[in-house]
Amino acid sequence: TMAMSSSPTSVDPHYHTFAPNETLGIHMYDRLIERDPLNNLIPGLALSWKLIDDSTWELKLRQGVKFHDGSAFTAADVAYTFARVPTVVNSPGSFSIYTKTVVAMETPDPYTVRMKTNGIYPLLPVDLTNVFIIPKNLGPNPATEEFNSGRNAAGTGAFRMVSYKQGERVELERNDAWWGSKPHWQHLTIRMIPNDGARTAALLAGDVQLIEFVPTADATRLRADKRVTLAEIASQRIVYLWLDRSRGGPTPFITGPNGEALTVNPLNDKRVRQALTIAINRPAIVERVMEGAAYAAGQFVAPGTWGHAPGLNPPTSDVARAKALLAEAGYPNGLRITLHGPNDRYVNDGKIIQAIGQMWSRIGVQTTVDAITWPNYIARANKQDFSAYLLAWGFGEATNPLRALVYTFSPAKGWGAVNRGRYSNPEFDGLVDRLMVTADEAQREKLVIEATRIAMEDVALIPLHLQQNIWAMRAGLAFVPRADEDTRVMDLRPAP
Amino acid sequence: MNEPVIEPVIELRGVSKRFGKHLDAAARLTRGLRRSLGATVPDQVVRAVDSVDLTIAKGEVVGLVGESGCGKSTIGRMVAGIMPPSDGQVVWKGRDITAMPLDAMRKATLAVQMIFQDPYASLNPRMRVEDIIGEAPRVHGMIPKGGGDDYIDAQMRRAGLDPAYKRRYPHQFSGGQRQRIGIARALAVQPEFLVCDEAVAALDVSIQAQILNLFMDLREQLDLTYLFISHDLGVVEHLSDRVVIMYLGRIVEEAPAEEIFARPNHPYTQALLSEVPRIDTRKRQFTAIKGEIPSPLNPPSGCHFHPRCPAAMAACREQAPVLREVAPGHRSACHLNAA
Amino acid sequence: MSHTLTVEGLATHFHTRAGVVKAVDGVSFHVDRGEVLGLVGESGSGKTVTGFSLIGLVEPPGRIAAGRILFHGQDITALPEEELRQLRGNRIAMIFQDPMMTLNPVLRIDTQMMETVHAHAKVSNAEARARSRDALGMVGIPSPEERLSAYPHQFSGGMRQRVAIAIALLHRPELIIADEPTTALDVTIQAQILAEVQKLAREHGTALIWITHDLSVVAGLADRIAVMYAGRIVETGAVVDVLDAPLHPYTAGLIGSVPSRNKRGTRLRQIPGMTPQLINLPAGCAFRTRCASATAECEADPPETFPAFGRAVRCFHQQAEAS
Amino acid sequence: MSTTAGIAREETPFRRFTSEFAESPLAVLGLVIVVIVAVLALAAPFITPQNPYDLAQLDIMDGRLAPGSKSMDGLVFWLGTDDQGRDMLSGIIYGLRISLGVGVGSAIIAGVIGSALGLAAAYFGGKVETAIMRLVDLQLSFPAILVALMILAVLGKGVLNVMLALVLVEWARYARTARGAALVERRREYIEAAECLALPRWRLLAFHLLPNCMPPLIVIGTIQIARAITLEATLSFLGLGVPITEPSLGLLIANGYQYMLSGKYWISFYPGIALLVTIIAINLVGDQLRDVLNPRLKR
Amino acid sequence: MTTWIFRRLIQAIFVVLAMTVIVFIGVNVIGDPVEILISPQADQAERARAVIALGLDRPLWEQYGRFLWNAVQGDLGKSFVFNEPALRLIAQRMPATMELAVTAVLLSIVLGIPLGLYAGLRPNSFAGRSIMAGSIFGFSLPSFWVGLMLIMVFAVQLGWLPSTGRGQTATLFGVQWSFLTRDGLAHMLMPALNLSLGNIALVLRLTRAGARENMPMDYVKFARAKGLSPVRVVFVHVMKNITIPIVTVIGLEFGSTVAFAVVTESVFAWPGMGKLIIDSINVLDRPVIVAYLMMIVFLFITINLLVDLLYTVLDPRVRLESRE
Ligand SMILES: Nc1ncnc2c1ncn2[C@@H]1O[C@H](COP(=O)(O)OP(=O)(O)OP(=O)(O)O)[C@@H](O)[C@H]1O
Ligand SMILES: Nc1ncnc2c1ncn2[C@@H]1O[C@H](COP(=O)(O)OP(=O)(O)OP(=O)(O)O)[C@@H](O)[C@H]1O
Ligand SMILES: [Mg+2]
Ligand SMILES: [Mg+2]
Repeated sequence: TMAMSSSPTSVDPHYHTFAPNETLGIHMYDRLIERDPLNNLIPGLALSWKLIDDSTWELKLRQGVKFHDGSAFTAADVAYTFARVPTVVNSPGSFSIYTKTVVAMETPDPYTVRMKTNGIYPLLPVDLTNVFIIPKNLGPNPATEEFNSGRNAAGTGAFRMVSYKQGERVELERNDAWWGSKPHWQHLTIRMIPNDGARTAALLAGDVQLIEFVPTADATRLRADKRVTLAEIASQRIVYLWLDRSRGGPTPFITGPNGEALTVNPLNDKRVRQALTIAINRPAIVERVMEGAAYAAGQFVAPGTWGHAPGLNPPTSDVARAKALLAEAGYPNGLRITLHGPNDRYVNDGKIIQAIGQMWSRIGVQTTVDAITWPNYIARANKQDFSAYLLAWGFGEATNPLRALVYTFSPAKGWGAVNRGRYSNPEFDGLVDRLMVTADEAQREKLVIEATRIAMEDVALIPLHLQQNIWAMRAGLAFVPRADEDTRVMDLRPAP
Repeated sequence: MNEPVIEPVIELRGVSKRFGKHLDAAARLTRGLRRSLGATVPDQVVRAVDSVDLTIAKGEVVGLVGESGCGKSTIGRMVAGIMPPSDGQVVWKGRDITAMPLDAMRKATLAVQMIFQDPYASLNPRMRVEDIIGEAPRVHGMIPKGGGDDYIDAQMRRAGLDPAYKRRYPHQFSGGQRQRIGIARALAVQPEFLVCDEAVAALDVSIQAQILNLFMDLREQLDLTYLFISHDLGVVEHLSDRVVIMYLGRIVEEAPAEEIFARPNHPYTQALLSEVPRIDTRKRQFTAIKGEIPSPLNPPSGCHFHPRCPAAMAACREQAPVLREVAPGHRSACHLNAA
Repeated sequence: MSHTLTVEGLATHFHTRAGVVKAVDGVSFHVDRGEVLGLVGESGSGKTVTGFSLIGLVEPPGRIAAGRILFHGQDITALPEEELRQLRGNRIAMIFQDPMMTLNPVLRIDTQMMETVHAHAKVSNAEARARSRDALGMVGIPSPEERLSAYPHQFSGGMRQRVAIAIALLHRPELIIADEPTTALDVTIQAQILAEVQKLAREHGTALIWITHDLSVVAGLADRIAVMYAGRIVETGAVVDVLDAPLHPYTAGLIGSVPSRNKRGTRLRQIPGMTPQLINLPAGCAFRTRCASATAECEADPPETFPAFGRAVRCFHQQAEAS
Repeated sequence: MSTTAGIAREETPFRRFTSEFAESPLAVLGLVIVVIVAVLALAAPFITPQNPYDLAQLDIMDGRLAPGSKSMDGLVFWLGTDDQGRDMLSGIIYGLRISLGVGVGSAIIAGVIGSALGLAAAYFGGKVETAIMRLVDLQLSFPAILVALMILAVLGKGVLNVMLALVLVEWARYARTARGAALVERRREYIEAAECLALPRWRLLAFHLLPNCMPPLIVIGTIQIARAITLEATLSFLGLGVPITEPSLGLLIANGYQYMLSGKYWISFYPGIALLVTIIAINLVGDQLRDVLNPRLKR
Repeated sequence: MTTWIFRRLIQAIFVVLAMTVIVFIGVNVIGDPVEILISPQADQAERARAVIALGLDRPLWEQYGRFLWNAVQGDLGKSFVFNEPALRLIAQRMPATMELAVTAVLLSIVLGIPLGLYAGLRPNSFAGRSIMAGSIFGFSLPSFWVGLMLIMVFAVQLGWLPSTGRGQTATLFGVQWSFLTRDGLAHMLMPALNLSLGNIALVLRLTRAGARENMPMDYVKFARAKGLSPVRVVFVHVMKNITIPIVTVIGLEFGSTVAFAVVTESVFAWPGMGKLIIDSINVLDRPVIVAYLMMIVFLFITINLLVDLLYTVLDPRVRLESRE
């Protein structure tokens, strides 16, 4: 038995791009390309993939794989899956974002697939790590409800579904015909226990063997508890602050030190942004707020990861220099600012912004902290309602945040989609444009590092830390923690 | 015995009062539905008072007698101007109260005061006696705001209360004393007319006599007119010049007091008088009028009394008798008189 | 000579926060078979408490402080609760003042009647029902069979009081204590009930204690009368004697203040002052503060005197014969 | 029931009420606690060692210190600190201020609005009554917590919003109670007497009807204060409610709840105790008020 | 009776209309469901597609009209999140909540009435006073706090009871119930107790007040004067009168209990409607919110109906104007 932190919304693997659905999905379905715990691509249902020309990827498929319903896995199933993804009705978050770059598909033989993209698209293999393959004999337009009821719930995965109780539990049975190494567990029950305390309590009480998303407050204690073991790893989720750059004139939540209105947006002044970022004592946040379960960040990816810019360390906090920078920018008496953030979304989100509030106050920026529930928060954030606000971004590889977060907001291109601060820097955009048409890995890493430097030096946003992912299990078990936040029971085994 | 013709102070002309339940949309809907299905649905209307004519002359004491629920209090309230009639007119010194301008209406309301049955419920428990008595004179400018202590003392003394008690609250008085406070409160606005609704029913016999005496004294001192409502025939007989007998919302008989006790005309009056226990009749045989008092929601047809009347005839069932003079100043509503 | 009920020196006191309320303080009287005793007095004089004392239903903070209650020679005050319970409703019944309150509003009439039958007799349900129906018929309720399955609220006050009387009659009690059962009723209805009660005493020989403040009712109904004032019986005697020739000034005042005893339109004779508070009442005649003939002597308790056969008075200044 | 003629001391209803109230030592204790709590809450800025709402005075480096520890600049945290380095003692006193303020404030506003509508409904009857009472029914047919959840989801957090939500949730109870009481009182003869004396309507409503409808309103008032405080705590616990930098007792508990399992009990234990004591004290007072002011329990 | 049903119906329609309008406007004000549901990786085109798929591109009044039209035909829409009919989702979750709420109410009756009766009959005894003092705790303790404490003590420290979840279930009438299995009952004990605590106190106090009010009444004394045994007086005469207000209040509180299950369910991870609604509010899953609230309204109306019917059984004075 394991406990998840939030409930999947469906068993349909293509219904909703939602992490809990993925967690459930990886136990029942396989993808063409999988990720290893450190997010490197490894063979899944595809044994190999390569570019055969600028716009065509060729994948060689694994042979002898069987679906739960007994049918054999072939290239036709891949084609069927790709055809089905965009047709899922009412999907609130469609998987077509991963499939739509594939404009055509050929299946020269049952174990080869050729995917054609529109121009060069180096990220296709990464996209493929998101798409679960379903068998073609589900027929045209299989309904989402039929997956939930179990009738359509046939994948190639390590477990087959026995029953699904929405919001409560999923019962799974080991698929002994699975191609991967045989999971240790014959039966798997996934329970949904969204309440953090309850989840921990369930583990302590022995009701479940594994829990994900251990709250940082409990982690400290659990580390000391003999009944349980923890598994931890740095994640690829960066927590950062946006600063409003969408306005030339005054921004709504910043006023002068005595509450007087300003005529300009001080955040457009790089010195102000620098002051704000160096005012933050990241190690203190990591140690006190996150209780050690995070890594202070000065860029998007952790050291040692592809795309990490060497030497771009977390800014060290320096109250004096921050004050000086503010004065230099024309605000010797500081500013007043309201820092917004959600209170129910990210690990310790409310606490982080309070801590930042303390730190900013020390450099003369009197900070009011306002934490809002997520729905309201995100809707307002999308409308650029705030001046300074906290968000987090999980990504699979280093180019992603550059393209999605920092690139100029451009709906037509589909880039900068979540650039809520509306940062825009042509020099940076140029680099990313080049990056996206470069296939050579080394060249690409260089471009990534350069772009990252530009963004960080210009304080496009204020990176705070990378979260640490923590799992806890009963003593005597071992689990492989993953950077991508997925929980795979296949990786849970008795400790050697 | 002819009353000298003097001006009537108050006149009820064809006055009726109906109480109905307010029908909400749903209730109207069902009623409509039932009616459309052909069912007869009676309206839930109580005819508490049904076309009553009554004239009270200045200085007169009129006793109003009847059984529980027959509409005595309702008449009293309409006379006192705290309940508008559904039909008919209440005429105060020749002018219809409801048609008066506001100012005159207030004067008329003040001129008719009411003494209530329950000495406990009729005084606001959260006010001091001096405020209970003094509030209205102050509001109506008879005495200065915040002043007029002498006036209040005088009212209390007149009602037989020690003014030393004026800073007390009602719960600190006995029933008889409270009734006196109520009287003082009414007298403080200098009324001409008092409606006494069962004013002594709740009091002990010995205290009752004190209050009745007070009423009689006041009548002499202040030239008051009374409508004296009671179910105690002994009290009514002692006090009233004229007696009006009601049964189920209608006046069945009215006559000068001596006349009615000597020669009751209506069968109901006769039954009533014969059943009253009297201290002078010893070890008597009680007999009873058959039947219960019918519900005013659904009164019998014709003469309301016919189901209980020993002399009921066919006509009584169909037609309501009208009040007819059977002797000078003595009117009765019975078909027997027509025959 | 054995009376149905003999009460000797009964005292019932309530121990309240404010002090001891001597609601009944040394009361003695008796009733015989078929006799109607009228117990008269003003509000708060202790009539109801006397009634409850007789059937052992005085509730805390009250308790019987002294005296004996002999029912056929047996002292009720000494009986254990269970035996007392078997007397109640069986050989001694009580009818209460307010007919609207005495019946349980949520139980049907038959339930309330049959449970009384079952409480004292081991009979079948059908038998209990039959008895209940007969009792209802006896008090003049039309179509008793149908009325049995009605609820109290479907009855008028007079009918409810008759149901209460019927319940009292179920076991043909030897003694009925009726606590102002007609006070809340209309004249015509009162007459109906009085008629039935009279018949009962006459036909079954039931002894009746009729509690009331209305002298006129007692005059018509009772054989003997006992006048209560402030927890004591100040005067007893045959109705005719007491009403025509009261010996106690209070009795005289009471009779004098009845309107029909006065000439129409004249001032009534009134007793000055107010009924006394029973809390911490000083010794002596409680009436002396209102009494015209009171003297210093009255500060002592007046003893009971027996000026004539069957009469008893507690007063130092008995009124002259005839008024 | 029977009356006193010879009492020398002037016995006002208020005096009678206080002496009856004082009969229960438990209720008096409750009242004393309520008073102390109220004084603490009012005087909070003058007595707390720290202003827990001023971020500049907090230091996360002082976070989660056990009771009795010293801060870096020498301040002693008698009840420890929370994760933000907030002195729990100061936090609790300020939290009381918010909780009590929200509770009392919303109860008073709801009480005034509700009683006014209830009285009007009872006195005027007819269409006015139907309209008001339908609204009351509508309000009461939704569970309070859901209504509050929805309102706060729409309005967002904030002390004023919480109060608004509580007022919206609570007014109907007052209206119903006030109407019930007024319907009874309106039939009393002293009201008829006042009408007979041609007193103006407003006077009748304000000086005759209202004061006599107060007892049940006071009783539900105290109970609603307690309910409001609990509800606010629950809302804050569910993440809607007051802003995180100005925690009420409920939010303090909710914050500390995460640390329950890690042994840092004080973060939620002490605010919990404070909340408990306050609510119990208010309820004790309300209980006794209910008994003292209930006419039906009077002999 | 007919009048009464009409009245209820009219009222229900008004409530439902008012409620749906509020929800539509409210959800619109709070935010945009698509923003919450959609994958963070999605681009603008995908976002626009989702908005159209969910019909959120139409003006609000049109969405509302469409909803009403469908609702009249019995279709409350599909959940944005789960892509299943909202009603079915709720129906799936309802048994869990219902059994929890019903158990809680039963607990409150079973514990509340005897205790309250005792305290009412012996108001001045030590035990009576203690019961009353204890009952203050019942409604003073915020339920989330009690829930946590229960888990801390009984599950974590003592390990007697399972901490969270619903445990084993068994099927009856095609629905899964926990109360049919031992394991299920063990899981249910704490949450039910937690949920019922306030109600126990309430029932207890009502019973006590009822006993205190009824005992001095004339009819009780008359019953004793009839020679009835004290047991019959208390358990037949007094109890039946006390039951009336208790039934009303329990009826009214049942709705609140169902609603308050929100808190208990989130503490105990009980997979009922409460959690569903909180989640739905969080992600602005409008069809589910509307369907849930409709369900609650329906529940309230049904309960009111039952209470009224019970009333006529218990209190003959209320006869639904049937005798005309
Ligand atoms: N406000 C009211 N609403 C509805 N019905 C009323 C109202 N007031 C009086 N009635 C009804 O009108 C009828 C007459 O009532 P009223 O009070 O005048 O009788 P009454 O003769 O004074 O009786 P009682 O001797 O009992 O005081 C009764 O049936 C009563 O139920
Ligand atoms: N439970 C009690 N506690 C304290 N005093 C009581 C109690 N019951 C009765 N009394 C007091 O005992 C006295 C006698 O009361 P009782 O009811 O016997 O009077 P009563 O003659 O029946 O009067 P009424 O004519 O009003 O019925 C009263 O002064 C009353 O206040
Ligand atoms: Mg009347
Ligand atoms: Mg009595």
